[in-house]
Amino acid sequence: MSMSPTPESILEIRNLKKHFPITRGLLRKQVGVVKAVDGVFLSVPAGKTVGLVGESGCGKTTTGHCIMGGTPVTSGEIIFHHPQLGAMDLAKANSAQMSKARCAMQMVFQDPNSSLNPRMTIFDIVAEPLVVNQVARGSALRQRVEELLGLVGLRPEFMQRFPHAFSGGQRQRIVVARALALNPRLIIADEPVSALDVSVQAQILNLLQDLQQTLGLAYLFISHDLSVVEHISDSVAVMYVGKLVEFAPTQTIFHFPKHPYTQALLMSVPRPSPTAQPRAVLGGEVPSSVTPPPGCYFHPRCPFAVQQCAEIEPELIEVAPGHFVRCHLAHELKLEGVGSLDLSVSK
Amino acid sequence: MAESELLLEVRNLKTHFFAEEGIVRAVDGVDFTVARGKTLGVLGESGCGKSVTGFSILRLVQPPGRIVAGEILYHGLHGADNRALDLARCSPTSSQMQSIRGGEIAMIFQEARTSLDPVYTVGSQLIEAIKYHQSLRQEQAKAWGVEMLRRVGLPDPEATFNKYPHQLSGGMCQRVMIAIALSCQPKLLIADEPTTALDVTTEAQVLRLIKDLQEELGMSMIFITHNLGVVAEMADEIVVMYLGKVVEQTDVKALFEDARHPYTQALLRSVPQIGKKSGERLQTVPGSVPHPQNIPAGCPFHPRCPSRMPGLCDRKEPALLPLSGNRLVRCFLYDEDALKGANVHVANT
Amino acid sequence: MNETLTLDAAAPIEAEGKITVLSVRQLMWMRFKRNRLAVIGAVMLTMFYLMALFAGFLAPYDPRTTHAEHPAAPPQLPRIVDQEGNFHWPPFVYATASKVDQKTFRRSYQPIGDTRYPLRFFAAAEPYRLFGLIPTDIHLFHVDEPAKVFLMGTDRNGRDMFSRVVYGAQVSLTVGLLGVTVSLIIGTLLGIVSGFLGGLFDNVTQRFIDILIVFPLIPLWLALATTIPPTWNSVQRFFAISLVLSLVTWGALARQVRGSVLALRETDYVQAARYANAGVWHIITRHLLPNTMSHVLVIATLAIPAMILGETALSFLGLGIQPPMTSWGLLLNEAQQTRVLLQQPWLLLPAVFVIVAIIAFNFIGDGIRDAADPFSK
Amino acid sequence: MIKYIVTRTIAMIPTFLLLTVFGFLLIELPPGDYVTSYIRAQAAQGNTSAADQEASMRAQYGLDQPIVVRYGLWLSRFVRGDFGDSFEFRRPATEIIGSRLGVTLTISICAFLISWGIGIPLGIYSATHQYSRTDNFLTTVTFVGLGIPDFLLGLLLLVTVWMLTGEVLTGMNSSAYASAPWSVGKVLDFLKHLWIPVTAVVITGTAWIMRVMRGNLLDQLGRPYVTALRARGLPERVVIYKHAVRNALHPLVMSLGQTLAWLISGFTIISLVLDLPTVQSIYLRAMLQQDVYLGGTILILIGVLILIGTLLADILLAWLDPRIRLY
Repeated sequence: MSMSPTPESILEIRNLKKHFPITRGLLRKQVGVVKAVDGVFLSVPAGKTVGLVGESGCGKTTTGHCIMGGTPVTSGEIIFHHPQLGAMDLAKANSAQMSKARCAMQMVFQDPNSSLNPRMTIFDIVAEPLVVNQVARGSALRQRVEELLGLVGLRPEFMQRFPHAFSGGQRQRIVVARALALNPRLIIADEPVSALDVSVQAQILNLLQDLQQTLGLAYLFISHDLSVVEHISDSVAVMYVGKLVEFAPTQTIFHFPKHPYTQALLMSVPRPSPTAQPRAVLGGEVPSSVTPPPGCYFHPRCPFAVQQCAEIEPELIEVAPGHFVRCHLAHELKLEGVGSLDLSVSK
Repeated sequence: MAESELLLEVRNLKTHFFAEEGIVRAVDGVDFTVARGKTLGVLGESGCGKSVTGFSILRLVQPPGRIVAGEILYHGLHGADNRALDLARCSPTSSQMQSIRGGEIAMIFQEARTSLDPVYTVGSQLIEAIKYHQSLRQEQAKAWGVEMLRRVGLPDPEATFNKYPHQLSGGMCQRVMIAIALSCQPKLLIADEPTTALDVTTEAQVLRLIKDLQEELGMSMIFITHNLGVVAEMADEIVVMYLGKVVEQTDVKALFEDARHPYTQALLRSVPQIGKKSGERLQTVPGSVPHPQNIPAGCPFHPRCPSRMPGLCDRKEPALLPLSGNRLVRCFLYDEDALKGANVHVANT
Repeated sequence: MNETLTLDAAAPIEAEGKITVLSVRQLMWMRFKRNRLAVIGAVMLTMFYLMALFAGFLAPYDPRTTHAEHPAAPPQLPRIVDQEGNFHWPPFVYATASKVDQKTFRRSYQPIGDTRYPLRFFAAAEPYRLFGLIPTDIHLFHVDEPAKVFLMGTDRNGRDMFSRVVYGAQVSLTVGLLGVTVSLIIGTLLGIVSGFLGGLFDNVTQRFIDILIVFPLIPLWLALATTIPPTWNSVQRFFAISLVLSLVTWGALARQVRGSVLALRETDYVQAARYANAGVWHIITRHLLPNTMSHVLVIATLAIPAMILGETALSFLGLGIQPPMTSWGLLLNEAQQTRVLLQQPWLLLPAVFVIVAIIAFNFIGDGIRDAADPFSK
Repeated sequence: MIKYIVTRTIAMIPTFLLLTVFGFLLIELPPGDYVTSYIRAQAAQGNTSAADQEASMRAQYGLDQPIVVRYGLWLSRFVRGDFGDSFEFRRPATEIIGSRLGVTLTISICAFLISWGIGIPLGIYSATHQYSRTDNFLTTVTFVGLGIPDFLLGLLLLVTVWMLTGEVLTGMNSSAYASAPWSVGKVLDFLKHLWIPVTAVVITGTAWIMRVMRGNLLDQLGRPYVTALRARGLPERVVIYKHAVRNALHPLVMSLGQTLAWLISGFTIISLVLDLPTVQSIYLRAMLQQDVYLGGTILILIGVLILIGTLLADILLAWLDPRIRLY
């Protein structure tokens, strides 16, 4: 398959694979391989948000780390359109190129408690990217940090305090401020609101949206929470056991899904409405990425599976412009989206 | 609600932790009732005391924490005089309390795998619980155990019986926990965020299972969660907790359609709903949940409250007021006496 | 940004607590102070180290001076009440002389005359160098000849045990510190390198540490101590012994450091620093070292008593510190022969100092361990 | 399980070789060798003619070969079970060690059993009654117990007994029984001597085990599964003894590996102080005299016991803890 390269896309991932060997014993004999990421295709347009969803262990976080160069890629392409340097393939980039790429893209982590060094002040934390990349020093550095803290809605007086003095939501703001320090064009946000209280979650989501508008940021928004992803994303990618199974604009994927797994995910989401239909239950367990089933990885749990599904692995096909599905029956199946559900919640 | 319909009544429960740094009022005046065969949802954010409430009912709170006031009246025992038993006055180590735990009231936890002893098979842990509450012989207990594993939908129950917790997935561990909890057919199940650590598809499986078993066994349930979607699915009646206090109690439909407490209203508005993409900004609750040692004076929610009334909310603490339709709200907005007495103008309702 | 403004309005409510503005170190100190045993340990140790520092001032005699007339004299505490029951200040001693029982050959000491010899405080006596630098002859207390003040008795050569214990503290209390410092350097270096590099280097280092950790300390110390050339002088020997002590104990430290480096390497903040293009040096000095230091401190504090014990044991066997230097272990060496000990049990008094020092270090180590992780509770 | 044991055993071989190199180096590292110290000793006695034998003695003991050759020779004999003769006693090292093993093991096994027998129950009590008066008392006692070196304790006991009874209980037998055949009287006399080293070792050992057990159990009691067990209505004694204590014992099982070696290497200095006929005191002497084969054999014996001990502990742990069995 080919994903039409859109000129304005800032990140394109083609058939990304990341396999971890499993070794045993003293001689480090390889006894197996974890296919953490095994065929991911993505395209993140500049200034837009792409949601990446899937259940735990499906490889969505590993995909994020592959993009940031945190772990060497097994195969595939990660094309990053650097604002100054043009297109570069991060899967093959050397460390110098990677350093340059990292100035234009940053990552926000899930747990704001563990992503801030408890022994550094807020100033040191936010200033760190500026210092190591020798962007600013002295009063310019101070000014920039104050500016960044203001951008995320924190008072500069807190600069000399330590992370433990802040609440979860405030810490996540600090994390965002650090990520913005080098003026990136792309932010990889790995479950940025999952560890936060419900009442604080909305603050951070709004902050991210405001920053996108004022700074023109693009987000790869990794999450397991479909409601949040629907709210914030322009398009959504769904992963299952290391593979991308569906990729489409948000409205399309939520209302007209083409992959049975996507449908099952949508139906599983709990709805804050006592009158909503009981949710559909998908049977079975997620297979291990060491010993996935043959054929389509989803076929043992799929209510529509046919003989072919157990034997041949489906390819990613484009069923409509910008709508990619990895399913043999993508053209035949009539699946239901979230619109079909009774959602009589009075606002 | 008729007296005979009641299974559990909690009145003015206070559980405090006497830490070196000071007293943490984790639960500070909680009232609710659980009806037979019904589910009470306890909704709240981290640090609101919802889990401690669950632990208090089973008298599992460990020092430096202890119950300092209140009653936990259990109506499930068929005593001669048909009187309720006040669990708050039982000794946590008494044999009476031990027979209540597991036998009358069971509990399941958030982290299913760490809630199982890693060095015994799930089967032996299952049998152990059965044998302590029912006088069954080893083979009978084992047969019953395998039957329970089958009922919670575990594939190949005989094989699972001899497995260790680390050999099972998180979802399967939670099923085992449910099997253990329900093996002695308790009248009340306390579920403390049982699906928070699970993926959505597994969560849906487990919630469905709990609901089916509840119907089958006719038991009551206290379902503790922070997830609005889950509580909407599971609960009949809901109490909303904020900083150790119940701020609102009502039936589930009324809560989602017409929440009264400003905190509940804000909470409902702040979560995005699936299938409702609007492109608009979310409404937020300003600030964050204060540390339990720094609880603000007056109404604990007033610093974050959009309808706060200076001079009233930051001075006095509102009481839990009964409103029409069996609902209770802890807010001055509905307390006409207080409004009159303080002579403040309500601008923001 | 509407809600950020309201957030700021609400923020001070939670930011007012005292705890919120303190650094990790201050939080640790707060928790440490609450542990009564740890504070007692710290006070005792401070006193011990002050004693070592001001040894010359505290000791009434030079530790090498032999009082030929007073061999194997029992401890003699200054008195404030004389034989007639009268109270006197300052405290005084009587001059004593020894008598040997012709049948048992036991030596006993009796006062000669009833002349009182008062303690003279801040008195000039034998010259010494304070801190090894400043020549002076002022001692905390002294008595005029022919009286002697032997707080802890004398050894069979008539040397004042108290003075020897005070001087011995200099060696016994520093040998552990020196050993731990060397251990720390080896352990931290190897721990960080092997935790950071991983691979074959890590594998081999870990196997080696495996053996080192489980190998019993005393036989290994003995084996290593015998490798010190007998021709070395006492100062060289002092450093050699410290090295021997540290060579056996660096393994546990390296293991600990490696463990925390491995854990920290995976933390989000180290990952974030790496994604901000931070180099290895920056990550080690800003992230890994500061966050491992409290654990290292605990291990180090708990390793010192083992080293003091090691020095005591080696010197006790004659394999450690050599005269003219003196240490608590070496002092105990004289108590080794049971027959001698049975007649001069006060030769065991240095053991009290060893034990108190070890317990004090253990108290402190325990206190630091409890305080090391201020966010654990 | 068998596969696990076999692979673990094979994995021990390189460690064993490393150990022999280590042991050999330790023996070889001291300046001079046995001949040097022999000649020095002879010269001290006024016998100067020994110096003439220097070269021939070196040849006799193979000390004139290069170090690698000596290591090779030594190792090849070693694996065949020939551990060499003691220079000093002119008898096989194994024989000397063997003759002292009985007393050594009697003391160490007694001490081991008593300290574990007391330490574990006290540790459990301390943990289940955290911050009670007894716990605080026991904790303080533990600190003191850990602070007192066992050889000083032995000395103290010796002096105390002497002051009270006038008896000097050094060695393992009074002189009257020293060379007498075994009889009831001799056994009683042996027991009278035995308790001093055993008590001295037990106090430190008990303190250590109590401390570890208390810490482990407290850690386990805070785990969620303990709460879950209590929530099931199990009696507190089942929760503690059947579940928490069993989990808490695991780290102690690991330390059993060291215990095996400790049986012949612990209380080295106490052996010397109390003049006990143990392996430890002969080891000490061999190290001082540079009696290479004797000292080296004991050192490597300790190492081998450590390896076997760790292996046994691992197997025991795998048997106790199902999570380890997988590998």
